[in-house]
Amino acid sequence: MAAGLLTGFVVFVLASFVGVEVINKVPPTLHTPLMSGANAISGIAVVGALLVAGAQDWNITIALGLFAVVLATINVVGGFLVTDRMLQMFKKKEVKA
Amino acid sequence: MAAGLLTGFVVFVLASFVGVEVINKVPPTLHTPLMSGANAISGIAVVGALLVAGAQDWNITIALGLFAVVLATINVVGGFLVTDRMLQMFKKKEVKA
Amino acid sequence: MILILSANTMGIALPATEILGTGIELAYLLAASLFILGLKKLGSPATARQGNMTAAVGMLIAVVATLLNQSVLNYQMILVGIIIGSIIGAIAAKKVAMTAMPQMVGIFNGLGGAASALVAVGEYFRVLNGSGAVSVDAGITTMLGVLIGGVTLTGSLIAFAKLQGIMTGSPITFPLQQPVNFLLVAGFLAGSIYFLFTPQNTILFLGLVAVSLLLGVLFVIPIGGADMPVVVSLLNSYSGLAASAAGFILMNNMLIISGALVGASGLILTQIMCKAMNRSLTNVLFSAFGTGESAGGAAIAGGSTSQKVVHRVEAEEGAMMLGYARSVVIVPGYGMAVAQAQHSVRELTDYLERLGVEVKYAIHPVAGRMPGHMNVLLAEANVPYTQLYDMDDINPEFDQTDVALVIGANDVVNPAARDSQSSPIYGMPILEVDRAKHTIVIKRSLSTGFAGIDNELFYKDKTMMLFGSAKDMVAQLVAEVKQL
Amino acid sequence: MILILSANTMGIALPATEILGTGIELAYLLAASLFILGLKKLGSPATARQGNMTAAVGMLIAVVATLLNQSVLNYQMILVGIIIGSIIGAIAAKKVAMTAMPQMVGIFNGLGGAASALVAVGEYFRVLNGSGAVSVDAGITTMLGVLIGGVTLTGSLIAFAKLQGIMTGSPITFPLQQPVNFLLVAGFLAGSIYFLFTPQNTILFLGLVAVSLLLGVLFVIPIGGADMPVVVSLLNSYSGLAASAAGFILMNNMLIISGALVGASGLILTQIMCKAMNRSLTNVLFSAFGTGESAGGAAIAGGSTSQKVVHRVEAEEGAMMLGYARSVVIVPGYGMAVAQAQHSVRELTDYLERLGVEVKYAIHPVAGRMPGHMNVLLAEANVPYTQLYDMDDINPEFDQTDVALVIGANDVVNPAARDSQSSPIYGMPILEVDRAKHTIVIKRSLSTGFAGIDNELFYKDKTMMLFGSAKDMVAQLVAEVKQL
Ligand SMILES: NC(=O)c1ccc[n+]([C@@H]2O[C@H](COP(=O)([O-])OP(=O)(O)OC[C@H]3O[C@@H](n4cnc5c(N)ncnc54)[C@H](OP(=O)(O)O)[C@@H]3O)[C@@H](O)[C@H]2O)c1
Ligand SMILES: NC(=O)c1ccc[n+]([C@@H]2O[C@H](COP(=O)([O-])OP(=O)(O)OC[C@H]3O[C@@H](n4cnc5c(N)ncnc54)[C@H](OP(=O)(O)O)[C@@H]3O)[C@@H](O)[C@H]2O)c1
Repeated sequence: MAAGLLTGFVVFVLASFVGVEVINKVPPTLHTPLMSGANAISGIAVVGALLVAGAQDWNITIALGLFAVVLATINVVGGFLVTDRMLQMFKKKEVKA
Repeated sequence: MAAGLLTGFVVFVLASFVGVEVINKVPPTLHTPLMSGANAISGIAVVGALLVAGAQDWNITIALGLFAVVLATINVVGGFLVTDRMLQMFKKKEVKA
Repeated sequence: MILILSANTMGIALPATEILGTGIELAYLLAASLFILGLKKLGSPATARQGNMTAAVGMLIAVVATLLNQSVLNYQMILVGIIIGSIIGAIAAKKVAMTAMPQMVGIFNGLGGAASALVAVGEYFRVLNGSGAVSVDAGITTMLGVLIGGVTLTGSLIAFAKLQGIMTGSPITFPLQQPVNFLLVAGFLAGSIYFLFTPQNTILFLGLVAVSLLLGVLFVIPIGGADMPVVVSLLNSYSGLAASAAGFILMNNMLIISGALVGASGLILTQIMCKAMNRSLTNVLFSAFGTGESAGGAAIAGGSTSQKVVHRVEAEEGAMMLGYARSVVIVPGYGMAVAQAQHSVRELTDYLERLGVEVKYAIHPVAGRMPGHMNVLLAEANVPYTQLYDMDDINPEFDQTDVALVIGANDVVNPAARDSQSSPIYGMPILEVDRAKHTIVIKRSLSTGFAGIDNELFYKDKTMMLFGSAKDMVAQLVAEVKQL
Repeated sequence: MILILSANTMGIALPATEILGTGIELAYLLAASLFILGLKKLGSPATARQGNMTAAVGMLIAVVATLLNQSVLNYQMILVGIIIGSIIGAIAAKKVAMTAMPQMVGIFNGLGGAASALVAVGEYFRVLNGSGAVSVDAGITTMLGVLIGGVTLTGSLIAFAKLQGIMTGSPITFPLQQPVNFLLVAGFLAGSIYFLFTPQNTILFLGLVAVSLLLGVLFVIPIGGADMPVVVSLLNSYSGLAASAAGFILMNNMLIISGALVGASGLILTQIMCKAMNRSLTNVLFSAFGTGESAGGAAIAGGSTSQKVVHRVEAEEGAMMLGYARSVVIVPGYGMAVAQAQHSVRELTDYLERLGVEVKYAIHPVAGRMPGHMNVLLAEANVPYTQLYDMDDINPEFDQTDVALVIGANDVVNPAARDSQSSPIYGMPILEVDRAKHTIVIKRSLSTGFAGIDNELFYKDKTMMLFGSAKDMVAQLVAEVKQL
């Protein structure tokens, strides 16, 4: 296995530990926002898409890449906005409580 | 900065996050054992020592390496044993409580 | 790493590139850290919104950093793509109704998965048309990306269709289903292994893509519509893993990290839901259980209820009971969500409190169709969350409660879960409304909830049924209570 | 990574090596994960011991994996080294008294730091004698390793000496101290930068090593003996960082991870201690504060107490008060640790309980000299931890407490921290024993605790002083209580 892949794996494991620790602390009240927030983060695939769509010349890869960019962006923008919409309510409530 | 160093840094940051998350959950009762336990783990430098002391031929590096091995091993073995000694008491107590 | 990638794409890594590359890498690390901090802040209502912002900023940084990468050239096209995506996303986010959250998350999920899959495919073709030499590592990661991404895409779409009611909520099963699925999986594995040795074989590659898409469909159709939230959250974690896979393909640490974070969160939420329903994940996925309101419900209800007596009550009498009670506990459920009754409920609470009634809300972890579903809705209706009580806090109080008002909840208040070993939901913790002096249940009929099982509660002497849609009934209650 | 390292050492990486290397890397990852899990388990008394084992196993795996590495050849020597180290470590661990924990951790710490520093130095010479070309990266990481490792080593040794009483606990200051330190730091930085361009310059290198060792000494001597626990815990985190630095030098992820873990834990514990003493870390490090019992104590005490009246009490009367009380709260402090009185205290508790007295222990977070110090000692004496109460839980109860028995505690029960703005410890949360109906204080004199400030409590009407070493006095109390 190439060294790069190995380190990637190390990073993956560590990140998973962080994820578990952090998420386990989130109270039920916030599970729905958490779900959609995390979903928005998963739109990080947009970075991959950009890299693939990046090259100048025009070929199948670029086409696929661009399509990926669109889809991922929807996921990111939509995800964060909708999460914010939900949380806005919580905020309101707080002010009033 | 070399790619290797960069990834090393990434790993470092992630590990720190994990550390903070995990340690913050430890109750005061266990702070002393935690302190010595963590100290034992810091003896991991023994690995570095082994790698440096490894080479066959005999030179200053090897000498330093071997010395490092001894010191680190003291740290590791002593650390874990003393922690266990402390925790043994807690165990005992539990059985009785 | 970017360095490696740009090396891939351009054959060389100039020293200039190296410095820039380092900068980009650090930006990525910053972005990843912001994601982590954001998720941490999502942990408390006070900081949650800020946390979401934090994560969004991280995303922005990541995108900008990527655009600075040497190997990214045709900005025009890309910007167009980003703009289109942003507009669609923004509109969708504004339009969606709070009750449609599960679908929404589901569809977004699918898109994320699709993107990851496309990245895998695209990268495959790039390497193929470029050097042409696909290393084993690359082959493996590519296959992973295609599989996870593909399954996430089609699986999410089906989940969406079921939740949206575009297709029947009841499990779709066909003879030899399991064997077929098994064969497909086995086939995919065999194919991928073969592919590793003949990476030039485009047909095979596309075939494998198709199979993974098909797997996504077959994976979700046998699952009941009511279990979709679990599926969505599971697919959510898949979409994370898909992103990680893409990260492995491109040797990009930030993709790997973010993916892992999402993967973890998805898995944990799935666990929580399963635990709250007291079912194993395997049971949810493979037992064609939750048949959704529509199907099983009526049937059973029709069958078993005929003999037993039900105490009906009208809004007027109900209002009396509520108005003259000392303590009222409101138990909202999926029905309240469907009927969008949360605002009227809030109103009812206000009037009752004016009459000096002490009103509390009892929130079951899996009431509704997503974890924390009720909290979101009541928050929308401005109910202060100091009034919301978790199951464990409120259950002991039911003994001293004069009236428990159940609004469109069913399974989460079904005593069978506590009393009858035989019940499929036996062992699932419930809100013990039957302990209250009186219980008023608002629902349209005697039909069942998503678990599709009848509810003894409706036939108890202390229970009064107020039949009708939650919205109308609560509105009527409000009107009546005003009179008092 | 190992691959890279073995490449360094042997010039080439054979495919065979590669497979083995992968195995080793995975073993390392496993080890790191075990460390994390171990630390997690250390979080609850029930699993703590198991957690320590887990971490130890991780360490074993890491060591074995390393020994399998191609580049490790002269086993004989290494094994000898390991055996010697193990023996010394084991003996030390068996012999040390529970009260000497801070020193113990301190000295182990130093050794760890020393090892990391030696690794840095050794690697430097290897590269020098080998290719001779020291890259900038390597230079930086080497310097980091030397600096952190060196400071950790000498700093810990001084801390040890102070805690062990080998050298005076009171801060050692000399004119122009800060400027001198500053110059040294600046010098080190300048030197390191110069070194990056002339890495062959061995003299300079050794000079820098010497400076970092010196810095460690100068860093700790101005700090009061009583603040050593804070220093130890800070150095603990340094030793972690040192390990990480070594990891960067050898490109070994596991070293980096483990180091980061230790670094984090050390920092957090330091923060906790500072907060509990309500002092900033900078204040602890640079204000030559805590003068330790010996020095400041007596002086101040002598000065201020002469006028005021102190109510003395003998063991007999004290025993009466305790025996006939309904509720007694025992407040242990550093004095109990020094006197090793925990076992007698436990005995006293037993007899009192036999007389139907309700006995609780009030544990202040920074009572003693390490966080959780009292918990460990009382655990050693088999006090069930259900009897131990945190500050916040017990403080409200003092009003209903008949007798508060303070055993060798001082600062943590000093009302000044609550009442007099002027006091150096003002704002530090305390155990409010002066709220109890009666307070009995066991200590040898009126001298002060580590904060070196006088304690109003001793002069209150409700307070009775039982002068003498904790061990003897408690023993006497036991004898008397037996009579009742
Ligand atoms: N929260 C989650 O994360 C999650 C995820 C997956 C599954 N689930 C499951 O979903 C269920 C949630 O329990 P629940 O009690 O909240 O809901 P439920 O058991 O599904 O019952 C909902 C009830 O609301 C009534 N209803 C539907 N529309 C209505 C309307 N317009 N007005 C008034 N009533 C209406 C229905 O009865 P009528 O048809 O007679 O009106 C139905 O019996 C649990 O079984 C849980 O395991 C939850
Ligand atoms: N726990 C931590 O992590 C930590 C770390 C750093 C600093 N500190 C500091 O340490 C202090 C701890 O407070 P504390 O009240 O536990 O201890 P303290 O304030 O240091 O007082 C200890 C008292 O015990 C008495 N004593 C000493 N030897 C004795 C013996 N053999 N028999 C009976 N009495 C004896 C001494 O008075 P006599 O000489 O008159 O007997 C002394 O006044 C706090 O100020 C805290 O900030 C704690």
